[in-house]
Amino acid sequence: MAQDVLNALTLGSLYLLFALGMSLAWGTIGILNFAHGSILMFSAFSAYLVVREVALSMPVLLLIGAAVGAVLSLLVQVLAFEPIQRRAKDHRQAELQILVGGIGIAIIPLAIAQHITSSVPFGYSGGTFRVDTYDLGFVRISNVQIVTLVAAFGLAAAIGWWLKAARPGLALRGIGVDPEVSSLMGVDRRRLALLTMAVAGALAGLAGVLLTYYLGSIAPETGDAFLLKAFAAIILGGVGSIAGVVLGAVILAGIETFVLVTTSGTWAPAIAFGVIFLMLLVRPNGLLGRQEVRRT
Amino acid sequence: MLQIDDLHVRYATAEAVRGVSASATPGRITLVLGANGAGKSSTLRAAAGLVTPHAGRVTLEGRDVTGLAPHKIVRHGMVLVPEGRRVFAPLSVEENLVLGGYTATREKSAEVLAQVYEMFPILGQRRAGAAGLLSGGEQQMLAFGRALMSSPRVIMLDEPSMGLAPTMVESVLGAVRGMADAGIAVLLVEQNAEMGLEIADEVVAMARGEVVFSGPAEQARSNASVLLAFLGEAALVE
Amino acid sequence: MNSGSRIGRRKALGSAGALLLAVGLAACSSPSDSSSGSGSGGSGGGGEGLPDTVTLMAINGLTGPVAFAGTNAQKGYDLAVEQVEADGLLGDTTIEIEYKDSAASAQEAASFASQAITDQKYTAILGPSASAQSTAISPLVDQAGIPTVYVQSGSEGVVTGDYTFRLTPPAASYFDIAGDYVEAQGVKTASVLFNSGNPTLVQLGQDSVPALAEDHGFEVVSTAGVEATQQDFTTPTSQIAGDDPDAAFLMVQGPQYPVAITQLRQAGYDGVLVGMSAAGAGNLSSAGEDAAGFVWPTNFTADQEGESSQAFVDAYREKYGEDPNNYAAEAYDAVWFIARGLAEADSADRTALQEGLAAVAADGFSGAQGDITFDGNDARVPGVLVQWDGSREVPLSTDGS
Amino acid sequence: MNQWYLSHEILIQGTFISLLLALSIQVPLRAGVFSFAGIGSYAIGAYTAAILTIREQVAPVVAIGAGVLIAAAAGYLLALLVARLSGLYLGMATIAFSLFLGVLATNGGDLTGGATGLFGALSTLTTAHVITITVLVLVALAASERGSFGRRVDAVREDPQLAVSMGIDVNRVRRRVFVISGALGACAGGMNTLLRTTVSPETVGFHLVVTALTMIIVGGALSWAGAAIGAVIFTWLPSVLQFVGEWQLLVYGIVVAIAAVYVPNGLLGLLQEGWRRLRRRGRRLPAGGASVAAAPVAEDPEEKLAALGGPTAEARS
Repeated sequence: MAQDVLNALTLGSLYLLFALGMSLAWGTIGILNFAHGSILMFSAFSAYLVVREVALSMPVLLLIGAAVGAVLSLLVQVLAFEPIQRRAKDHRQAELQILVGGIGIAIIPLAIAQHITSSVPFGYSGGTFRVDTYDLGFVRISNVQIVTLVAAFGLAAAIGWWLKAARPGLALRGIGVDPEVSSLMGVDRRRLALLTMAVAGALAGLAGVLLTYYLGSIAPETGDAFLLKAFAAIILGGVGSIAGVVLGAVILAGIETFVLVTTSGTWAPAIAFGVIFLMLLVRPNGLLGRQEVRRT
Repeated sequence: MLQIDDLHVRYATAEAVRGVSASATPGRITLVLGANGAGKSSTLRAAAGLVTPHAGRVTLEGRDVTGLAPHKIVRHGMVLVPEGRRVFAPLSVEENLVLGGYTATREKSAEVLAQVYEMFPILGQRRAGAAGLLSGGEQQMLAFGRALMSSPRVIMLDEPSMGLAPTMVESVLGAVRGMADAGIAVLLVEQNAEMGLEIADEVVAMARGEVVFSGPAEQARSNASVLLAFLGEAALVE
Repeated sequence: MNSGSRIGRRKALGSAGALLLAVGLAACSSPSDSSSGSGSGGSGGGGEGLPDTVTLMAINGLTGPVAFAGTNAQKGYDLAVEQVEADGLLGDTTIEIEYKDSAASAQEAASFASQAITDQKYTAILGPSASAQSTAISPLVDQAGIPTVYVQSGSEGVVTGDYTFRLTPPAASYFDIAGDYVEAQGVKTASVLFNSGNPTLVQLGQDSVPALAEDHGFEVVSTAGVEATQQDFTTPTSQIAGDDPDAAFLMVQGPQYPVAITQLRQAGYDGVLVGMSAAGAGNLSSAGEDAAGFVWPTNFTADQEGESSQAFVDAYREKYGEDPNNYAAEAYDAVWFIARGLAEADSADRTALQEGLAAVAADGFSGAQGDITFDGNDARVPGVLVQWDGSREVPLSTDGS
Repeated sequence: MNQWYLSHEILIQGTFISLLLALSIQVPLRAGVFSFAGIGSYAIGAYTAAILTIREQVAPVVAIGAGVLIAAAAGYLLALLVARLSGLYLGMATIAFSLFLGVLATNGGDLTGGATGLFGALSTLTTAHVITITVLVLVALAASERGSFGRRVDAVREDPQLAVSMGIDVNRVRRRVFVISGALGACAGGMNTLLRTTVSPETVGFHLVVTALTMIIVGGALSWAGAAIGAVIFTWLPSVLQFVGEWQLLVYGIVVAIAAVYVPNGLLGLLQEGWRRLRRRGRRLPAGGASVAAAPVAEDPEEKLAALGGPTAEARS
């Protein structure tokens, strides 16, 4: 039982790491980035390309992953999403175009990674970090599990605090409510949008490297598999609320773990879809979402 | 202080503002009158940088700010209080105000915040509550306070009395007068001409995107019926 | 020295081909008897009934998620074409393969198939390796009457008529070779983890393992399904670790293997681990030492015994400088199968080739996968049990010793 | 010519089926309803046709028709369920609905054939039937893009509130497009199954969402002609791209990304633009814009224009 809870928390922390950046960008600057999974994968993949040549430690790989993720995310923002927002005739059209653009862009890193790896999983066995497992009697926990848990919940707390207390965080929330008035308050929306995308990308990069450590290896297609799960977690918790994402990720992982433990698991894939659908019907703002969700 | 010269604003199919000129000077209220669709809001939005003017000039204290991005114009000392108040509803009252002082330093912001609370005590009482829970009049006060947080030298108000109860309208316009008395240049767009004329120093009347009258408020007040008739006729044409 | 040994092998293969041809003739009572007489005249010289070039269309996922299978199959095809030519089985006739990339699209695959059907230049099709693409092709080719030889495509509905053949034996057909090993390890209880999105894996997990349990006296204590693309196996693996059975059967997709094994070991499970053929082809390398001792039955491994298998492996190593995997071996066998069918039919006519292939299938032949027999049009091999020793796969004898 | 036709028959069939699928997403989109329920309807149509054909040996028209009716009914119920949602939220809810059906198919036991799916659905459906059905659908849709219904749909998209004030029952229009979308999707799914004789859960996954969406976006979102352009391009692109070999997927991704970012009105938009320039009559706006401007506008037109022009100016900041 204790092990199941720990497992659910770990799975939840993986969803969280992935969903955090996505939720941040969506809830504030209104960008639902469908290339997020691809960015996560490609950051982890870049770290793999480096570690294949040089044996590096975990912190260095995490840095590489975060840097690659931030750069990719910025590129996507500057080359795709900014032009879309500049040209779109209204908000709804921009949303749709960003969605499709993200889907299209996501194919590009995927194609490159698939080509180099032939879709064979890659891992960091070339690095210096080794996985150890500790048996605490009532649960078994590995060092990478601890890192993942601490990183996910720690980063969520840090971002939550930043949004709440720091002035740029406040400005970002303002943009989430009313971008135009925010700029009337002197907020440079473009700069904050770039900052947000960079942070989201860096989070995706971190998540990718941690995920690869935690799972042992990931495949080029792994990023996409997390996309809809992360989306379910965001919807469950509520768009624009960091506490909501944390709650959503943990609850989703909890339900999935429960179903896996109590059934043969063939219905497990349906849970995320069920959660998305039911939440949107019953409470579109999510458990902790603000009342005024942008619903254009 | 604020000088708008021969401004033209064009949208996809129509020219909303055609050669409008207006100005606002410290301590005085310039009232812009006009029917729906006369181009008042467009003039303000263009001056604030929300839309790019097609032609013309906007200068602030002699500096050309035409076509600058809105967040830059704020830094030049001019702020727009948009139509419909548009407070950040889910954010707390205080967060709204702090965001208003985004361009100021932390110390300056704290100082002005205290002044705003003094000016609008109700905001101080509700500082931790969500802005969306305030009444319409209170929200308008918050919008004023938020605009004042950047210590502007020019303030543009787009229909502050819209949708408010008559008693609220009076206190809102009182607050507008107060801002001008504090030495700020005020450009006020108001549909409620009679109330507006009571506090205005200068009047600009617009119809179909053009200025049809411009002059001191006394002159407008003395010819109020003529002016109103003209505006009414213009409104019919619209 | 190298070239000397190659000539020797060629001879061996050539005579093997001739022998098969003769056997085929003896067994054959089809209308092609008369023409095959002339074919037999040139056991090393080929038949007059064949054109200079026989063109095959290979529809394969060369890009996309199944690219790994597709590109390796391509190597196997190419090697076999070279060997057939050198062998002289078809005389002066050469086989030419045109490659079409169906990526991951059943529609693309079906479209290429219909191009092959319409264009009389193509004698046969080497089919795609993904079941979803193959099931879309089978009704077309059966109706149009163009022989089609698949590799992989383990699903039902692929080998449906006279014209569809499959050179990859279903994993379930040789899965029982794991039984003796498991029994020798003293396994009394077992857990099963299977991918619920893949028909082959579902069948193995839900039918083959329980059947094995019945035959070899162990009990399946738990069965869990995972999603098609699942990457986190923490919950099922710690459940298995909690149940602590003697053995765990992992029936998942290639990329899932290193993850599942690593997590199972991290969960503290140290029992016997058994998988299926998807664990091969280098998929375990990223798990490294964690996967040491992992055992799976497969249709082919580079170090398996048998003359025909080793001849293939040697030639492959020489040509590509690497060990062949099962995808390459199956593809290699597929081309040899068609070549033998062509020799049998002594004609590039599609109907004649189908009869030739049926005759070859009736007799079976020795190829990269060992001694291949057929159940109808569907290949069967004895299979080989292999073990991951931490860095590479090595064959085990099936009794587990 | 005949030779060419035979060897490309599958792609020709595929073009028409993809077109119907793309239309099942586009019809709602034209009414401003961002719904992917058409993908789920495709699954409903595909499985219904397969089950009826294999088990009951019914005629193709019955097999497909049954799927169309079921999906249309499902679309109606879904429209009632998601009446409160719009935008991306509606999009994601309907994606969830569609993908859920895939899981349902995997767990359907003998009825749906589980993970293997169903095969052997042999029927007498021919390419000519497919083309005829598609053309009839296109004629109906083209007609609906004109006339009063088309104007109502455009109004609902451009400004739902304004549409309400014009006396349009927005919810009714929404329910209708859900039903039409369901019927179109199911028709595509049913025909595809009967032509391919097989259906499996993996053929009705998320990739259909991507396919349909890219066709519409690249082709043009506001007219059936746009969907047709998209369907032709993306059905034939892979065979055209054979020459780029292993980089096919990469090229595909780049094409979609560039189209989505830089050609927001799709190729149809570009063509119309070019045509307009050619005729030097730059006054007519694409589809909706004109009809809204012509509508009796009760509210402040200046504000309305400002709202339309807003984002362009805002994004400068």
